[in-house]
Amino acid sequence: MANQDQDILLEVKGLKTYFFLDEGTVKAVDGVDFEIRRQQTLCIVGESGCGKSVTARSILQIVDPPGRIVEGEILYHRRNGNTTEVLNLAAMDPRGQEIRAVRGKEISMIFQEPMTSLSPVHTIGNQIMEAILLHMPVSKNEARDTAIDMLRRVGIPKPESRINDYPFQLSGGMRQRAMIAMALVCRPSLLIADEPTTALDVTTQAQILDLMLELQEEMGMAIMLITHDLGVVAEMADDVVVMYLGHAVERGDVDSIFHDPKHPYTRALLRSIPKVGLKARERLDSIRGMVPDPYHRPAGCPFHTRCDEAIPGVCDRIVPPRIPLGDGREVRCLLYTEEYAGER
Amino acid sequence: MTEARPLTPGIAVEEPAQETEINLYIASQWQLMWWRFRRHKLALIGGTVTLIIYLIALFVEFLAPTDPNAYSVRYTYAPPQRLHFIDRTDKGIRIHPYVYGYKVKVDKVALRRTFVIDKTKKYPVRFFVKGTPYKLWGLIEMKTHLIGPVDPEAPMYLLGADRMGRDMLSRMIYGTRVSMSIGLVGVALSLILGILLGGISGYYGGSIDTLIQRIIEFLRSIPTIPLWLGLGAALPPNWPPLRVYFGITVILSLIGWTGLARVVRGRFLSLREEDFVLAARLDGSSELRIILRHMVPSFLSHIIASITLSIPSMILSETALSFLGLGLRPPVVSWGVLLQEAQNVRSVATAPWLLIPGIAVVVAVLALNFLGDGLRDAADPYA
Amino acid sequence: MLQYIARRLLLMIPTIIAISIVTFIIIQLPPGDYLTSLVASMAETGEEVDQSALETLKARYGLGQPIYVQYFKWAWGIISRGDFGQSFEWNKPVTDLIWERLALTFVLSLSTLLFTWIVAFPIGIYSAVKQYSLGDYVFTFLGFIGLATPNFLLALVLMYISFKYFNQSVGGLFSPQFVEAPWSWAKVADLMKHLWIPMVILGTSGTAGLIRIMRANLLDELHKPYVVTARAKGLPERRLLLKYPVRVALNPFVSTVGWTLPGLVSGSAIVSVVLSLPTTGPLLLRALMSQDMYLAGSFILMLSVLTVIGTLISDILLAWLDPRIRYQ
Amino acid sequence: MADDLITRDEEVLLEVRDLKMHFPIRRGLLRRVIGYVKAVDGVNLFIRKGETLGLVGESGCGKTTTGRCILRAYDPTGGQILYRQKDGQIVDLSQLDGKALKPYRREIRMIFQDPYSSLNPRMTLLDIVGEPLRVNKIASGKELEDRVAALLRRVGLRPEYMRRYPHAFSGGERQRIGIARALALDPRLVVADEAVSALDVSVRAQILNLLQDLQQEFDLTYLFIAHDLSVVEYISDRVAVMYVGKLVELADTEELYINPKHPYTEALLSAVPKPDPRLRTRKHRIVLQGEVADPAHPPSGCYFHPRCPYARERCAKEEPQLRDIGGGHYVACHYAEELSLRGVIGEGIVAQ
Repeated sequence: MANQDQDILLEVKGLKTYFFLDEGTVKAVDGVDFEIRRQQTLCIVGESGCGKSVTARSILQIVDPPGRIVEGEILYHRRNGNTTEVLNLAAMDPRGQEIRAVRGKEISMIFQEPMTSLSPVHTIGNQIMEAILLHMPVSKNEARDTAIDMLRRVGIPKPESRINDYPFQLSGGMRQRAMIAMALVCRPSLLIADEPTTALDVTTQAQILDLMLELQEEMGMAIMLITHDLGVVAEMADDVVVMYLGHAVERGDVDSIFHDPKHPYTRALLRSIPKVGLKARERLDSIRGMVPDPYHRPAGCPFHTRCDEAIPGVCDRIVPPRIPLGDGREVRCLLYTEEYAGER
Repeated sequence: MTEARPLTPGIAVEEPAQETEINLYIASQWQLMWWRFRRHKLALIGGTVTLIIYLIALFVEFLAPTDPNAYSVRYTYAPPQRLHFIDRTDKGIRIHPYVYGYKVKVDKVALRRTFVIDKTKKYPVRFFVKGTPYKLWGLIEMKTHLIGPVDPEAPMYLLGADRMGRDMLSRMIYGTRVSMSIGLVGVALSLILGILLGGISGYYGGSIDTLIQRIIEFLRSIPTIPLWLGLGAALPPNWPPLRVYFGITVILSLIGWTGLARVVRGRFLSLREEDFVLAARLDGSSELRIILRHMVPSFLSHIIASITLSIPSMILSETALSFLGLGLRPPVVSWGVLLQEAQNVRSVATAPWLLIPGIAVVVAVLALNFLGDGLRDAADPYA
Repeated sequence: MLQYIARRLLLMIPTIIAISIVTFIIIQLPPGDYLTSLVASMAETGEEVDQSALETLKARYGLGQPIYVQYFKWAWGIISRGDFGQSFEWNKPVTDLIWERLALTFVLSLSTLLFTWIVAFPIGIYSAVKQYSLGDYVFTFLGFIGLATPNFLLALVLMYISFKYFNQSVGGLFSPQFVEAPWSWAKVADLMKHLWIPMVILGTSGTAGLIRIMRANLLDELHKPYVVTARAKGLPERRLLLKYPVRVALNPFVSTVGWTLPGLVSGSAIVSVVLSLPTTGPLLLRALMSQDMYLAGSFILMLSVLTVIGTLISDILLAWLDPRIRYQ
Repeated sequence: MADDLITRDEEVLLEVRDLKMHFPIRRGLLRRVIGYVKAVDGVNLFIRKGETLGLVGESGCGKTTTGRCILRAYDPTGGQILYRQKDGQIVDLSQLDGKALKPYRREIRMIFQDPYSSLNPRMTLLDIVGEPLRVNKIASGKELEDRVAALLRRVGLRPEYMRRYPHAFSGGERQRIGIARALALDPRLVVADEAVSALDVSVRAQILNLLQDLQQEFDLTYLFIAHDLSVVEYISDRVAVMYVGKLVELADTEELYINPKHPYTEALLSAVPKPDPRLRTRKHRIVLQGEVADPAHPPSGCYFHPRCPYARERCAKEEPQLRDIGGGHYVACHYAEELSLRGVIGEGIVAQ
């Protein structure tokens, strides 16, 4: 097991991030636990409003107010040569020097909309060099060379001249490449990608996903990929966390999530997607109802209102605990407790 | 992925939604706007003050203690009096409103007349007193004033008197009607021009749009005040007051319409691209119906907000023009005309109360701005 | 970029022509002309009218001829000889009267603009970053009052206060001994001493307006994704604020400068009357009142051209600041 | 495509021939036209009664414009839109305007992509769904309410909700409202433009199932426009693929997915991530180089040739026409017969 500990890069324990609004408190993330292993890819999958993006932002403490982390630990295992130092990112001051040293250098992030995520009035070169100059003791010229190298690496043609371009002069795919270049230029040990391909076309998405995998092989960083697309998860993930209304309802390795899903939500989700190459015109199983709105979270298990296997009087009362299933798998469903296993 | 919405009833949620939610679901845009506006405290205050000011403008004749043009040489630059309520006489304490009279003291050194309050003379004041006869709205003959001295001849200058011994309070109240209405009429004029030209520009687009846009750009590139001054000076001095009044509103709205036209055009352009407008077209709705039924309700609220915000600038412009003597002229009474009395520092120094109409301007403009800001924030309750 | 500027310069020409026409129409609007009223007043006082001088003037300006002839004579005079015509009231060429006043107007407006920026910029940023804080409320409220108070009223109040409590009269741009004096360093220093009062008076509403614009612009930008990106890079908050959202919020801010400067110039007209400043305002007013048409027309024309140039400058500034416009 | 397919084949409801939609690009002060965006540039396709034709392509390929031309939301620059009326008569919709179009506005209806902007937030469900009935003078008053109630019930919404405003509903429910509006006039052809792409996965299946049920019940014909190949495969009988304003391939769904004949279709299919980790396609995925061509300045010859791994000299010179290579499989590629391309079958297994 010591070996496995060595492997762990980031541990999220009991994370709760709430938004305090006039209309009430939105529990965007309400108890999420997972680990990210070095050089591996963890996918967080869920529908809109499930809290996956907020989870990602909580790690870097860049949740916009009125949102803030109210509970939990985010343990980052920083490796210094042979020793490993464990830092609790959740306890750091969001504006302090400590967390800023982590941001962009050890953990970096890319976003869904490469157009709006880059400053419209600065060249991409300026924005990439800024990241280099912030974290590395190099001169401006060296930073520029590094930036050009990195742009070439992410497949931008003629990087020497492209470095002076503004984001609006690039196409969507190229912009996302520039974003990736900016995120990886300090060789972080973790790249958080928040729906990096959602705004892109399929063929461009394929290019970007391939690029990420290539760079992962080359640079050895771990990837935390946030997506709603189960296809992308299947292509990219080593480990998967399924989220629903702020809960991590299930986690495990990618193969078991797709081929032996445990949580009723995961199972329903997998059944409800049409698959390419599957015979056409076969009726899909749908999940009934709608995702409840964040102000009116159901009591008990958040999924019970739409769950076909919900036990009346139980699931609508008891918040399911985390139930380990071995092999690093975990599910939050009462059906897997000893008490209610019979109902399954 | 736009599934997350704050409001979700739904076929899956079987339990009846709560009462307040139901209200929210069936609330029309005006209700939603009102709920949103209500949260805006300053806007509420602004709205109330605006309402009061317009009510004053409506009942000027009744509210003003005297005729604004009644003058009295005896009371030139008489300072404001205090309204007293508690009357201590030998017979005991009586509670009734009254003012003290004035005594003239001549400063031998400065050779100046100054007024001092003469405590020996008490003039009783009544509410709903019978005073100078007037015609309310030029129609109903009345004599009752909200407040006034029991003896019509008695001096009552609660806000002081001007150079000709005219009552500032009455003049200010009368000024309210002119100053506030000039904003409304001016805005109404700009609105007609703005909606017409902005609507044409935005709806048809193309070369008409280009032309109208060029005209607007051109009008905006002329500095307003010199333009106003020039046009104001062009109004013949022998015009009757009413015609001058309309002349000034036309001048003001000449610039004012461009702003509104821009708002209308912008709204039209963005609405024309909305899917729900295309949907209405595909439903077979006629162009007129699309505009009136589907588009206008969507920007009416924005227009109202812009109107509210453009009234104050009209008021300020009128005040400035009249102050310079290029706008309204006596005997018309407006806040700007009243401030003209305060043009040189000597008269202000002797009678600082001449500046009081300025306070009225500031309060009115502030109130309208707060109201407009609140309306603008509430204008799009679906954002 | 150069092409952009060239195109904008070319565009100015029709605008200025149109403005000159409008100006000319305005100065022609009042019934009668200066000569008729001059003759009338002279006849009243029993002075003798020099018919030949009158005829020369009439011929020179085409008075009595169709209005477009008069316009062309006027316009041609300006283009060919820089001759703006004769001020009837002062009996001097207009050019002799306007330049110094225009220059002073410009100095006053420019210093007011600087004052406005220096005050509005940091307050606007503060108000946006600390939205809904006590400071924000105070500044917002003051801003509203500043917007609601007409400049001339402020001038009156200030004059009253200084007269009443300091027993000195505020007004003018120079101490009495410098008014007629030729330009010298001492006179410039004296100007600086007097400049600040009209500057503050004129700047109040502009400052209030700019604070609100800056605040609104910045609030729009503060939560944009690119700010989050920069934060995720590990940039310290203050540097991040200045480099990204403030920089982007600057663009719409700059586009208002074009309107601010001419707005100040025309706003100063009224304040100058109250404070009796030797700027364009009082002279323009007087010229308008006495139908001294060439003088009034020249002022309106010059101020309008100034506005057009101001807009041009702000467009160029904006293009320089915003690559999206520059590369279009 | 053969001449006048629609006159020969009774089953064809709509035939689009050489449809063109060019948007002028204007610049400068005088807004002079300096070029055209050829959003749709010679599209040929036909739809049979009762079938679903899927139209796929990447953003900017002209699929939405094609749909809107068929709905006559745009005035096409050129081409014909031949439509078979109920009585068998054939009309060219591209030639009609104003009043003459009105009867067809009832028969050809649209479902929008964005469930938010397509519903006027200031109108109640009754007004939104009832608008087509009202303006076509089909029902009013109590009858209108009854019909709206029936429509709402049919799409799975409670009729009691008809006095509510759209803001009371979630995205999936709003999409149902949009469907009810489209159904209000008993349409024959429904153009669904990305009708499910704005919806969350769990709601998407509900709407797809609903669309299928309604098709059965009302004998509807769908033109289903989408970028998501798995959704298109699921709902369509035949699929058409667009690239830069042109149709590159049109075939029966199974045929197209298993046996694509155009290199672009092959690349598109291989780019779709398959939701099964055991089938990771990365190693044998075709990743296209470069970017989609600019419809204002398309390349010469075959628009796809700069990115096509199989491109030859001829492709840069000669524009391939859409042709039937047998069995109703239309391709616009010079070498369709020679190339052996990979499709997808079964659970996404890559076939050779």
